[in-house]
Amino acid sequence: MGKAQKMVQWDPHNIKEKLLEIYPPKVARKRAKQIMINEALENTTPEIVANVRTIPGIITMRGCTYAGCKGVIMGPASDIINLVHGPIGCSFYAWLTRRNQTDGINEGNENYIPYCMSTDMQDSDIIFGGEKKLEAAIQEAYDIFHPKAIAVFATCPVGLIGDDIHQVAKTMKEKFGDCNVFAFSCEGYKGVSQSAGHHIANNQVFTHVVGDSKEEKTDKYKINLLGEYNIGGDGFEIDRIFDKCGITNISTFSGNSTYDKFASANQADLSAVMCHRSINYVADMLETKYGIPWIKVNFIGAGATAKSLRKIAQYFGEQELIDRVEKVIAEEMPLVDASIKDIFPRTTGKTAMIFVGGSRAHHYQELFNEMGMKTISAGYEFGHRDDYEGRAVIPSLKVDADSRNIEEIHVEADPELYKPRKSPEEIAALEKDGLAFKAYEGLNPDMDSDTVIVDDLNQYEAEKLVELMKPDLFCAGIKEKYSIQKLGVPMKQLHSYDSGGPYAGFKGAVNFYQEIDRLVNSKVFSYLKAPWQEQPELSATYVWE
Amino acid sequence: MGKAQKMVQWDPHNIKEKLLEIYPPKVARKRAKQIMINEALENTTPEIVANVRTIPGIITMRGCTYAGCKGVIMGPASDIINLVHGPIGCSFYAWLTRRNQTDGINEGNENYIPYCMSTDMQDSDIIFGGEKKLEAAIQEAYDIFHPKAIAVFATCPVGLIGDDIHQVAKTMKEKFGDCNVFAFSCEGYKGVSQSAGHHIANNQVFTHVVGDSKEEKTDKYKINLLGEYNIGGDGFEIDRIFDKCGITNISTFSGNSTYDKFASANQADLSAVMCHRSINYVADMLETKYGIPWIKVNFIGAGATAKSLRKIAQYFGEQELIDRVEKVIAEEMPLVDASIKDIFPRTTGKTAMIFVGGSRAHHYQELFNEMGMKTISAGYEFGHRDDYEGRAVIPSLKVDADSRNIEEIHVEADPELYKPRKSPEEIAALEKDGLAFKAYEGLNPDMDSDTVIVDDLNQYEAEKLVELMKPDLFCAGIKEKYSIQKLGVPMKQLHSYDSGGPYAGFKGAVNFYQEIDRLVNSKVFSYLKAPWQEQPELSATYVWE
Amino acid sequence: MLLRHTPKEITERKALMINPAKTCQPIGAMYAALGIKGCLPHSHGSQGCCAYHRSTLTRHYKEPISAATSSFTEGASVFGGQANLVQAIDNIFTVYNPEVIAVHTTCLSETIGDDLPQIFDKAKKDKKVPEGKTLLGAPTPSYVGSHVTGFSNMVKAMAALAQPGEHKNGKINIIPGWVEPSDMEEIKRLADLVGAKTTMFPDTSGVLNGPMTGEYKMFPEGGTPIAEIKDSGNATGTLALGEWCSADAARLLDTKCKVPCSILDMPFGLQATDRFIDALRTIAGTSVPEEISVERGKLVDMITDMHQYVYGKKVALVGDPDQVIAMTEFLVSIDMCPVHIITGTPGKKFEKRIKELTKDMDCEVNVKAKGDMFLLHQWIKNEPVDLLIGNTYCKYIARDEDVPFVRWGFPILDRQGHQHFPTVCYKGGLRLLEQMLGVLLDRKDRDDEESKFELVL
Amino acid sequence: MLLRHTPKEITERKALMINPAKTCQPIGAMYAALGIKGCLPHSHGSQGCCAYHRSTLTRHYKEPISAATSSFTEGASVFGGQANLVQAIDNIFTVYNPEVIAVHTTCLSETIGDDLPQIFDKAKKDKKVPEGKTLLGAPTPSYVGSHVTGFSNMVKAMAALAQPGEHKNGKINIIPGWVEPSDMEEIKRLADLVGAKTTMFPDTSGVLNGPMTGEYKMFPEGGTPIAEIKDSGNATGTLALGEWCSADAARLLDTKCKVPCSILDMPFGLQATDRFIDALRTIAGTSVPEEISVERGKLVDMITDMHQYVYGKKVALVGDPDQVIAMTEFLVSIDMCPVHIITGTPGKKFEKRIKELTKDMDCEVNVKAKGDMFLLHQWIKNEPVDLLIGNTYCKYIARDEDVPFVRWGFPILDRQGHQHFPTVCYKGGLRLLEQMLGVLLDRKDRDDEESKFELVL
Repeated sequence: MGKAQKMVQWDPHNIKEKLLEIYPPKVARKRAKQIMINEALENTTPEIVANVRTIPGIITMRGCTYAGCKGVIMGPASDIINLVHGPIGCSFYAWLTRRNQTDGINEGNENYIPYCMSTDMQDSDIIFGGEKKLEAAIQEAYDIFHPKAIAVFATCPVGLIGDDIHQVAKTMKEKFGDCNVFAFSCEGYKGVSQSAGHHIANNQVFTHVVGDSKEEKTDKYKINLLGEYNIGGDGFEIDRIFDKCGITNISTFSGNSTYDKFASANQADLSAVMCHRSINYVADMLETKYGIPWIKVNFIGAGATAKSLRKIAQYFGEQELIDRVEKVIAEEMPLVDASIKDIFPRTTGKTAMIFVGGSRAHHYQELFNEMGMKTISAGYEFGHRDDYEGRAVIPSLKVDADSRNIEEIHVEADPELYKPRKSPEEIAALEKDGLAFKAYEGLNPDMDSDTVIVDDLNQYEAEKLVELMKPDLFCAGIKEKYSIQKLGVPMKQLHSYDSGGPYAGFKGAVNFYQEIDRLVNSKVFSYLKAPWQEQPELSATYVWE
Repeated sequence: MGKAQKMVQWDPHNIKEKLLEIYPPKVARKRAKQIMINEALENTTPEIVANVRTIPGIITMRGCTYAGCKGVIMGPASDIINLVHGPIGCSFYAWLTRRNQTDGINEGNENYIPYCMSTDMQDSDIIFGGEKKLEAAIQEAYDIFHPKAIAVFATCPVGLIGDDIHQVAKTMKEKFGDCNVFAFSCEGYKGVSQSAGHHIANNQVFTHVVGDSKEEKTDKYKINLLGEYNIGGDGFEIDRIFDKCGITNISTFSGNSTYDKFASANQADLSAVMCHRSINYVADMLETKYGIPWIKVNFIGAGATAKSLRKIAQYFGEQELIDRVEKVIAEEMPLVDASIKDIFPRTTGKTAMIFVGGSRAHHYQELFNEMGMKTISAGYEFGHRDDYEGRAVIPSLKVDADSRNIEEIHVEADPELYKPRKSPEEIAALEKDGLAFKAYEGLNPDMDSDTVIVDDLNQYEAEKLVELMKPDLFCAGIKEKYSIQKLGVPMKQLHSYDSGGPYAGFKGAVNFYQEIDRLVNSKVFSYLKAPWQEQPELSATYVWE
Repeated sequence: MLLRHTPKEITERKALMINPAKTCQPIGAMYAALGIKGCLPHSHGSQGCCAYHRSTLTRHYKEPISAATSSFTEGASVFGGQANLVQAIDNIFTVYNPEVIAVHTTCLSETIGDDLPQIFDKAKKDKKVPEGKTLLGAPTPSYVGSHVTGFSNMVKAMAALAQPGEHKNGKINIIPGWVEPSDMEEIKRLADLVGAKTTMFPDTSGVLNGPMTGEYKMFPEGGTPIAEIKDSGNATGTLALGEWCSADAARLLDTKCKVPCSILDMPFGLQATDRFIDALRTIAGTSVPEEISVERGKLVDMITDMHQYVYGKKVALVGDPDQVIAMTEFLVSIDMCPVHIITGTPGKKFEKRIKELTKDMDCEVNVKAKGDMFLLHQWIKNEPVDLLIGNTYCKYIARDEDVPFVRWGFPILDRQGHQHFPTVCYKGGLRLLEQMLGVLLDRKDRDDEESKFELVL
Repeated sequence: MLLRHTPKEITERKALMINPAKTCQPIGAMYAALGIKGCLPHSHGSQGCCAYHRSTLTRHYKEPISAATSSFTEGASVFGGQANLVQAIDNIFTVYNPEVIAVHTTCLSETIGDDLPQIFDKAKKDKKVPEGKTLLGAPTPSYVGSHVTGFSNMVKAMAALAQPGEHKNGKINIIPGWVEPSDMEEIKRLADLVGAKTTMFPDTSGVLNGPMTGEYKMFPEGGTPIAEIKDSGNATGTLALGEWCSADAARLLDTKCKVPCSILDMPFGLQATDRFIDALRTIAGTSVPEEISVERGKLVDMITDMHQYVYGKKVALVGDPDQVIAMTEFLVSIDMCPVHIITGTPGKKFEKRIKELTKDMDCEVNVKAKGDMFLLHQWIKNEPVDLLIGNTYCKYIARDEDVPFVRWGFPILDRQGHQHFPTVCYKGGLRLLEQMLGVLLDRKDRDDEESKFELVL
């Protein structure tokens, strides 16, 4: 298909118009602010509105706060029992659907990920309250599994009927003694998207788990990897590279995580942030409370991976590590280069659209660039303005009713555990040498001018974009996959990776090149029309042998 | 179904009439002699004509001489390469279709049974002769597999074009030195049924293999088991019982056989004959040439098994063996009795028909009797008169054109190896104590009077018999299975056992009881008519809730 | 072991459900609504519900699933969802222009007590509902029943649209229950062959098993036209397939429109199909064409031919009540032994019916309504089975316990075929039998020792 | 290891065939003859041939297979089989009363030079052939070609019955080739949908996939009536599906009756079916109904949805030439890599065609006509594959080499389904794809390490 579409030309303003024209005025006004043409204006960069309510009735890609909390952040923790307090559905839908891969069992940890646990609330519980049932359920879970920890998640009705899940958790924790029980008020109606759930989850993990580990970590070059979720084994590949480099990943938030890893996060000497959106506040809290500085990294893309490794080495500043990192990069790149050499002629010049998450719509452009593919339109499903425009805008963000409801916890330096890893002078020196701390420039600067950036893209706009801009590939989630493919455009899931992956690190990059090559060059999308649909005329006389 | 049919009454003469009425006179006259009513006539027993040509165009159950030779007798020999000289079909159809089970590999023997080898004769071979190709094929088989022995089988055209397969075999045997090569002139057109093939096969094995073993067998109570083919593992079960009794089965003809077992047959002290039809002449030759007496045994049926074991013990006459046999029977029977107790109430009074082979139509009546089932009609597919009427008639059998073509080999006492196992006095004594040597009474005496005995039953007669006598079960082969079942009567294959078995010995008996219970009592044969076929009238008014 | 922490020892649980064999009402309502022509299902709750239901249905069908949501915020949850729903209705008709919006509630909107009829009135008063368009709504509180209940409630809401008229339309209503698009197609094919004029609702065939053509249609050709649903009040009678899925709607048609009804089992397997076809021909006053008798005969033929391989085999079966009841009858009828039977949906009637169906079987039967797969797994550990039948989640048990497994039910997230090949009626019976034989014989071929390995089965 | 003596090292064989991928002509002739209404096939040779062919067909179909034999004895083999055949014809018409007797020869009767036409004349002269009954005969020497040749020869003998008449009957002859009864049914269904009036011969549907009814009919309802076969000489044209199976008959109709013909591939997979349907509608001058386009679209849909799981998978394929050619095109079209391809039937054309179809595939292809499964197994040992497709005999290789295996072709002796569910055309493509995906994903579920085990595929 590619060929034909490379010729497609469009005027971004015209496209924005077309996207808006069908809407009722009020909707059009609102969406106009979330659809942005990436262009230089007189001495200002264009603003985009993000992290705002989805309009009722508009078919959105977004999920809820519970999904962000239970599904995204806590789902990957293998040895913490996730007990959902609510009607059965919420726990059923989050059951094994997020590809939370773990090898925790290899270190003798339990793996409860294949289990789906719920209080299965009934109408009587709604009427008379569900605390007793929750308590009983926690007890039964404890009696059957004897876990290290039990995490309780609230679904919509819980908040409304006023069950005090935190009190129940507290009571049971004290009762058990050897099992940490804590709860999350992550009712689905809170916030405007999964994003609120990430925040709620991370706050509770930080409050109830971080610092709870007795055992001291003594390895060198200890880091936390924040905002990496090990989808398709991304985290396995990144850890493989860290091990090779001699970097010790103490705690990933939260891919392939365990209770003890969370609990030890305070012992790291650096926080490396992958998904800025879902985790930057944890990075801040780790610094404030324990003195761990953070930098933004990205392991999506071979180049980005090399760059991120170098940043970490630069931070620790020891030649031994710097050399080893260079050696690893030198070892890994030939395979990557060979693969690019193979696929580049077939992929270069093709176009892609990416509408996912809070960072992938940005990170994956690295991989497409390496393949010579251009991302002509992109946007986040639950990003905030700073994810588009960079952290510079954070001070200017106004807190609206929806975000106000999401608890912000304020931490201070821990009397015992606070220990600044670097002196202000050292930090300054590193910054002088180009290592930026707490820095993220966002998506917009990395995209070409006149590309179209859309926040919280919806079903209708997606279809229109594809119709007008005819990309060779569209990237989003499962709900979008088949409506896009029906249009004859291959669709790649960048939430679940369509059961593929890993795509992070060096080997992941190679996997991705091959996968995209398969998608944009397969003949199977050329079979859409039958011969009689291409030549419908009846007149044809048949040619016999 | 059973219930209904138990009331069916018939007059055997009337049935015979009905079976014959459709035939052209000539055919009717011929078939009349092969359909016999089992009744006492004034001071003679009724005669039956058997082992005669099938009438062209009459759909028969029979196969050919090649099938009897390659398929039945030589097929089970695991470490002898069977190379079929002819067009591809004959070897293809005999490929793994006979359930020749073997555990020869456990004693380090090769297993060529899963291999199908053929010279795949082409028209050029028919025109210019196939000897060269046969020679080349034997060479290739030898080069690839290095077998102990290669058996060559002639198919129809070979005889007609005059390939001298025996000369080729002789040449190659001499050339190899370490591989016995011998051939079988078993062209399909010879004889009137598989029976001729059994004879040809056994003659060649006796001539080329028996006595060829260097190693001396020193165990006690050495016997040959002749005419047992290990279908469904029958032989495994019988050997299990022999081992338990301390009886050494040196050589089975030919179930689970190997080259060395055939070669050692001359070292046994007794031949026990299962299938009288296919093997009695081998028993005779073993006696004449090596001095091994033979007795008829039957391991189909728990009672028959016990009886046969006792006969063998009686033959050897040592108390140790006699006691051990009794002990084994005492150990095995409780399971059998328990199973009969379970199924008997459901099977007793049911009726069966059996039309197979040269001995099973007789042997299996033992099992049905144990279940309280009556065999109301039976006959052989390739039996001879002596299989019906007993060996007494053998002298009076006249040799017709078809049997004349089947080589009869005449053996004499072997100068070195002949050694009478018992003195004439001992034999006489044993006979006096009721152990009959070389004795077989045949099928007829064991069947009730007024039952209908049919030789070489054909498709038309089978359908008629079922229609008229409505048995609860019909036993024959794969070709008959589904036409009978279409009539709503369960059909049990007694050639292949429908991939079931073992049915021999004690455990086999239990298997058979359960299998027949399943067949004659399953509800699935009651589903033949749809409700609207049972109540076709349209008038019915529907009864709403 | 994937489920390494499941103990063999069974302890009673009063509060904790582990590895459910059910989900909540709204997804059932959404699936049912997709069986109305030109209908956009709408989830009145927070947007996560809608996202989860769409994702699950999409994974099951590998097809686009369109549905909208009221996107509740905390505010709405406190002050009520009317404003959200009215705005949603306006946006939906403006942007997507469906013929019908089928709204179902959620635990959220039910807990705060939103009243759909009243909100619909408001929307109409505010002129948000264009001429000739239809709104329908079903209350589907997630904390009552299961996804099956939600399906039933939405189908009942369809029946509520029916109007009694002067003259009968001579048609028979068929309420197929929660079966696959391919099953609905098959039921229609057989009804046509019998010569019965029928209205079937819902009907997801053509909606959820659509072709790949290069065009995307949010509203494909399939589905029951709303006019036909409204006309179902004039039918001769209603055949409801499945007590749990279809009875409420049928009885509503009876009470409201005096359309008599009969509740049959879902037509899985020989006998249930016999009863369905026989009912159809009796009501329609037609005679069953030979073609159907032949299809039936082919099923009986395979049953008798292959009986020895299924006879006495122990089966663990989990799924939804109507399906499991029919399947149990089928398994028993071919001499298999369903020994562990679970449905996640509540209902003592279920256990009673299963006990009746299995009473002549000479082995112990474990049966539980409102059960879960954790218990099923424990039962299997205590009494192993030869075959496991259930949805995709069963594959964790199948792998751990090394049990042959046939995927059947909802959801099937990891294999293809269910959307294209029916398992209802006689042809479906052939397919079920083929699949059961396939896994049983594959196991035999895998495990037989060499000396027992069979070419012919 | 079941085939423990098969060495990896490949040595050339000139004279010895091991584990054939073919059998002899007569069984093909017998199968074809069963596709004529009221026909009793007759094997002119010794009775073993007939017994073997009936057994093999019975095991494949689990259905009764009636056929008679001349029961040659040594005498007949020396003095000729005329007496036997004449007597057989007399007995057959008297006892079984078929409409047609279709006689095929054997290596035996061919070697001694029996001449069927002359024997038929004798039988007629002797008044052994009742008024209105038909005799037809095909020479099928077992030492030429393969079972496919025998099928083709018998179909050609049917075509030889055709008479050129004054006026065309406006119908299209379809010669389906050696496909299953279910496939023939499917081809007829599609031809009807296209609106083409057709005569299809042979047609075993209704003959070899019959119902269980409590009655046994030696001559079931199915099969092509002899009158239609005779009338095929007046058709507009002939579509022959498969060069090996059907071309000779089609060309005979052309030369003898001036009925033009076109030789198409068997309609397995997307493209071959496209060509078949397009040819049909062009000749019939009709337009293809939406229903067919939708079926097609469903196949394309599954291909695109599941592409990632078949992409680049290596396949070993063995079967008959026409089937293997079409299947190879299908596999290549969905980005699979058939790397080892064997047919037992001779024909250089086969290797040439396979090479064409696979030329753009970026891996080495082993292909051989007149090959055997011993060689296929050795190829697999030298270059392992992800999937094996072939008849039941392949399961010995599949178990030894632990390769996922889809049964397809003739004979299938150990599984059910092939007689009821078509693999031709679009629906058949869906079934083939479902089955290939099934075994590939079963393998993935079996082998994935726990940390990689996937719920959703």
